[in-house]
Amino acid sequence: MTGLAPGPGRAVAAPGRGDGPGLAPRLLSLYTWLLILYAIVPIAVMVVFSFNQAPSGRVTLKWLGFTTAWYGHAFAVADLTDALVHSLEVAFGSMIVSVILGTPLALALARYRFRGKAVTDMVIFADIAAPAVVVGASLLSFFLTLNLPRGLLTILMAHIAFNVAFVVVVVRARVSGLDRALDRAAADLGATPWVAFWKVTFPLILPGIVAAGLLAFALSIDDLIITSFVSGQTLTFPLWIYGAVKTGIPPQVFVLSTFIFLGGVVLTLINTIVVRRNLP
Amino acid sequence: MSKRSNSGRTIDPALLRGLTEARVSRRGLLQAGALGLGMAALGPLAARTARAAERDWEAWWKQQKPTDELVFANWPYYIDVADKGAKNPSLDDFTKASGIKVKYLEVIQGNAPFYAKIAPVLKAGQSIGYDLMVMTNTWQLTELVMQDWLVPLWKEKLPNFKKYASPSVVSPDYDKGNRYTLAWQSGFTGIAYNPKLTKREITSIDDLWDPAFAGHVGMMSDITELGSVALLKLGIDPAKSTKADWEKAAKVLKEQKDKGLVRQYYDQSYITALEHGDTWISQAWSGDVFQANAKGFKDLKFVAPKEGVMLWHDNMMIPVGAKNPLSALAWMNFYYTPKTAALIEDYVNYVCPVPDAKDVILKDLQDPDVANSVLVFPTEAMYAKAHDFYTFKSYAEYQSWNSVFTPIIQG
Amino acid sequence: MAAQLDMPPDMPPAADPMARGARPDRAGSREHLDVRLDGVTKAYGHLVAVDDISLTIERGEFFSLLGPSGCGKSTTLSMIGGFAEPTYGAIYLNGVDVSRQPPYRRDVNTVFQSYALFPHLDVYENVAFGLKRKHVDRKAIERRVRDMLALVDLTGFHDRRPAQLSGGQQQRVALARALVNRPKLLLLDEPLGALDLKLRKQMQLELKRIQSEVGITFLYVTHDQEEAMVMSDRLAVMAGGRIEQVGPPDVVYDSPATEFVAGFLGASNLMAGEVVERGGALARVRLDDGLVVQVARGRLGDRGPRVKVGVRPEKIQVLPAGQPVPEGRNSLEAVVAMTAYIGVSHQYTMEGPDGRSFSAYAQNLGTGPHPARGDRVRLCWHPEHTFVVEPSAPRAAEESSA
Amino acid sequence: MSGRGKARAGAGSARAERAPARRRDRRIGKAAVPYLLGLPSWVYLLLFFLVPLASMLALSAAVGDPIVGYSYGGHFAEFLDAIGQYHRQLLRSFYYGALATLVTLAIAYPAAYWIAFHGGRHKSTYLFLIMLPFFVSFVIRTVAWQFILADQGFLFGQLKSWGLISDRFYILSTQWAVIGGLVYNGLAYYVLPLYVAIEKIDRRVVRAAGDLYADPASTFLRVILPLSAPGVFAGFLLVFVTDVGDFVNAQILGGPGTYMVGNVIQDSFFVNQDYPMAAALSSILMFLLMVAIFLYARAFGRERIQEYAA
Repeated sequence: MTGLAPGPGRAVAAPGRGDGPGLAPRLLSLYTWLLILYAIVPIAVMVVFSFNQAPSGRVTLKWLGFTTAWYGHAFAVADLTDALVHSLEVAFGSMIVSVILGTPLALALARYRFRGKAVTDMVIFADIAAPAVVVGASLLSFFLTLNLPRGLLTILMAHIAFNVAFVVVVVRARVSGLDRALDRAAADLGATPWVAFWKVTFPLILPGIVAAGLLAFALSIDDLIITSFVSGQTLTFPLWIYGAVKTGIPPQVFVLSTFIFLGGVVLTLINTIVVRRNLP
Repeated sequence: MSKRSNSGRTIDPALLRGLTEARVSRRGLLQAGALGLGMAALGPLAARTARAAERDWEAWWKQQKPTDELVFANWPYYIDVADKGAKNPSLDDFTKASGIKVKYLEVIQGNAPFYAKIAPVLKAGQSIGYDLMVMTNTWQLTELVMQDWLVPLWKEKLPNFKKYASPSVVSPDYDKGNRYTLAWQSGFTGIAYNPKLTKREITSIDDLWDPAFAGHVGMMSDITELGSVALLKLGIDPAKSTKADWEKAAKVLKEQKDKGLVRQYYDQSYITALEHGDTWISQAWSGDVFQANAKGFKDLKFVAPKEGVMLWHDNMMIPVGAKNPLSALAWMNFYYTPKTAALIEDYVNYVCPVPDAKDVILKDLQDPDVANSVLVFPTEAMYAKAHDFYTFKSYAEYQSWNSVFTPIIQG
Repeated sequence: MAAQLDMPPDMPPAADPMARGARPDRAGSREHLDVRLDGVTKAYGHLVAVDDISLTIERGEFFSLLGPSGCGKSTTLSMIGGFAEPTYGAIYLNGVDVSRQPPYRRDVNTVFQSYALFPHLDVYENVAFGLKRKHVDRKAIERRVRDMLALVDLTGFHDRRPAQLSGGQQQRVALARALVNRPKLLLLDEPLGALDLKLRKQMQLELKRIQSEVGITFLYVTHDQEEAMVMSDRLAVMAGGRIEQVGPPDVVYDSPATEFVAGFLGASNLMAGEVVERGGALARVRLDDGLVVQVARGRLGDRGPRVKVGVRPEKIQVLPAGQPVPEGRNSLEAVVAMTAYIGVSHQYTMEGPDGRSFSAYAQNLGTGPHPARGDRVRLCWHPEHTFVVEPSAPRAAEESSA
Repeated sequence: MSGRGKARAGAGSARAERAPARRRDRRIGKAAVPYLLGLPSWVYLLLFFLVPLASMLALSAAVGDPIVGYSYGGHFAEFLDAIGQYHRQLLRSFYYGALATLVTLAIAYPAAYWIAFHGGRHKSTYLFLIMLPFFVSFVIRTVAWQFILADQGFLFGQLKSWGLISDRFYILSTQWAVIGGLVYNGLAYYVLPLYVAIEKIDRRVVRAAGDLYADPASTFLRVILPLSAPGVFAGFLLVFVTDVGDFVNAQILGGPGTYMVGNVIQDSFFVNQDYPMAAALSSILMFLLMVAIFLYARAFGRERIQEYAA
């Protein structure tokens, strides 16, 4: 535990500690880099093997030679592409619906005291804390008893059900961070509550809403466990892969995942740059 | 699907049971109060759909209009492919010949899981969206038949079957007279191994119990396969086994697991484990090993152990609610030609249901390895080694098998 | 004197017109009224934040609500602004009951303590916000915003976002944003609290200047007594949700009505005693340590017999121990316990005969020797400078010492 | 202060009769706002979260078989059967979950600490790098580990060819592979809340501890660790619950003895069609996890649950 000594920040040198960071922070720095390496290794495997030869159309463990052929045939496995399209549809749909449903509740929770608030908090908490298997099993029980055929629609319903809670939490944090006086100021300057919301509150919580939406999108597109219960015969991208693992996955899986990975990274970087620019 | 209750048949007892239980559920609803909405709909879950057997199927077939579509649900890697998975020559030939477009889906990963997915939909009287699907002669097929969820085939439209089918797939025990099914492929369950890792030849099922391979023995998670191999090891014919035999088999399987011999109980992924070298020796399906050889894992060997092999049949069938049943029939008939069967066989390497395909493979496709393999075109001697699965007569019997073998894989 | 104050029934009737304010003729002054609070009370559950306040503010007046934090002054302001509804009572603007009107319908604007500038809008848009809501013609908006920004000395800052402005600039934007709407009443909720001392002094004068230029009624809330005195035409001292005293700063300072006001507004030397003689022009009060102090009869009123007498430190004259005391002054002997030189004056803390401590300020006239620590001195002050307050419940004492 | 509040509360209620009646209707209009705002998501969560949970409970008490179908029968014995048959898998899930969560915490903490206190200008870059796995599907990451850990893969295969480890050595299909997979997949979920909590700690407090003669170890144990407890708890919630209910790691990386309760629930639904068993196991899992969270929250201050609900 001595290794975790709170050393000085780079800017502030601790008295009596000499120049630069001490031994402990240096070891910790090395450790952090090792952890980052650990985090990245599977990603590297994915990217590297997307360039591997695979004579039978299945990814192999052995390095058989470099090829970009799979990138040329990225969409050749039709039902994998379909599954990806399903995933995107569900992710977009659940993102939009859960933001529309969750934002007002977040406002209510952040700004009002009302009867049932504690219960609402508990439900939101439970929705987030409930294990995915339970959420999936309960939704399947429900759909089975209702005799509702499972498919894209039930996947969408399930994804909205878990995304709403995350949207509420993220947007609520943003709303809570907002100075209530801004609302008062708007009202004071003649804005009705409706106008005040759209002219003041909404633009200010918009980054929170966008963040919540992105989180919902990410959670949805990566969900396997809950989806596996309510998907019926419809396959999403993770489900397709999960099924294909049994017989060996085609290299296209790594190719498309590399696309998704790069897309996510690039979007995040752009978002960071835009946010930095907008801040003085 | 419309309900035809005026068929003059006496009411099915199961239906009666379902209905009375549904009524209980309504009383339970009042008692349980708060659980409300969830249970209110339990009625439909229990209700039976109209029994398909009541239909006059001949009349039904005659009402069907030809369509230009076919939705085909099959297992992965079970059809010929070209162009890095972009094309299926046999299906393309079919489209060229008939004008029917095929939507080919590799959605079946196992009999039980696939059945569990479609059963609730079929039970609800809804269409599962497939016109044709392929399932093995295990309990789930029996259940499909018992539930009347399969459309009896219209033989008039299947002249090629009569003409080309191997005797081994005509009127099998599990579907007398091929009322519901036509074989897609048959296959042997034997042992695959990597001699470089086992460092010796494998000849016997006992080798799966060899402590020298501890931690590197692959077994199947399909409990029908798992139980059967243990029965063979004990010298019992699975088809004629009894509950007492099953328990004996479970005992040796448990020993095998407890000694740390078993690496994993695999579904189709057993082949990947062999390819990766995680397992050195494994229960295996014949065709998979050939396919693995073909794609570069040349070390892997398939062996029919001296105790015998299991012979199974994967069958094409039409589920009720199919939208393009005539297209399905057309494909079945098209499949039972030496040329189509050869195209597919040369790729999947299981047991071909069309013996005449051998010549096509030898001459047109120039692939003597496949054409001369006893595992693709088995000899009498090979068939003599083969055993059938136990045929379950009731759900209770299946459950009993289940309860003996499931605890082993769920450890 | 237009201010009037409803007295709680359990208080003795006001006798001192200076301290309590005269009761004006209500009907006659109606058209001059700008803001009138009538028995306004705000309760949150069992907690009463504002307790039965009645108050009238005249048109064009710079009026301050002064009190320690938690005294209810901001709540009162909120109710006038329309951000909170009174639990009981009514608020009249120009004679119209607006108690239940939402803020966006009231002809009142507010400068918030945190300024509450819209962070996503630039200075121009912030100031134009209210005018746009009133659908003022675009050209007129442009002109009025420009003029207003000139008035607060922010020409050229149109495109800045609030985060790019200094505290003082933000404060002026907030002021401009409120004033540009030409409200009948401007509410200011401790608007200078976030500024440093120098800027604050500067802004005090600036605010005063702007108020006199635009001629709008200002209702100013602050806990800073000096600020309130510098700026206000009149002020009301609040404590515990009630108004303790209303009046012009000098009157309230020189004649505090309650022990709390005496303690809160400036420093006081307060001594408990008993009225022993009410006689002629001067009454006499015997302090608890036996010393007798003379008080102008008019300042005693009918208080007593237990009272507290007080004198402001700057009214006390510090004489060397032996020196004779001028005729008619109250005086006592003390020892210098601490001295502090703050440039404009010397401040002393003395210890009286019974250990009571006194403070006294002596203007720095640059003459004579100054008493040092340990010196014996004589303190004296004029009876006219002695004020008398009812000894209040312990709470007021607590607060004044806090 | 409190005494005064009470006194004046009396005065306030004495004037109660002065309250104008017309205020009431306006109040109701205003009071409806939060309910109207919350209504859509409430209805949704009721329908697709709470009612399903109830119907899961109902289903766990159903009787029947896959052929006849199931109907509600108050057959609560299913819970006993579930525990009787699958207590090993339940216990194993909690054991794996607890162990994986602890390991995740242990390896995430030093990095979160270093980034928060010494990350300097590049804090967000470090975090971003650790978060990179988020951009790759969970299944793919797990599959990649299957690749890495394969007996003859590029890691162990190489070691074996150099003779550094025995040919028999393997990690895949063992519980260590499963726990390792859980740890990897939970890592980013733990670093983030820990970082947020540690970042919030006032550096001056840390310096004050040093000033008051705390050596680095006790500064960490007595000041930093307690102050980062909210992050530890948030991460625990995210990671532990996810780990206990997981079946993917056990499926892809596990072996014959690593079946977790999630796998059993999956099998019961999708292989055996034993819906009541699946529902009963899910209900038991939910109950046990709620108890675990409650006990944790009890031990470390109850308000924290609300904090993270908020």
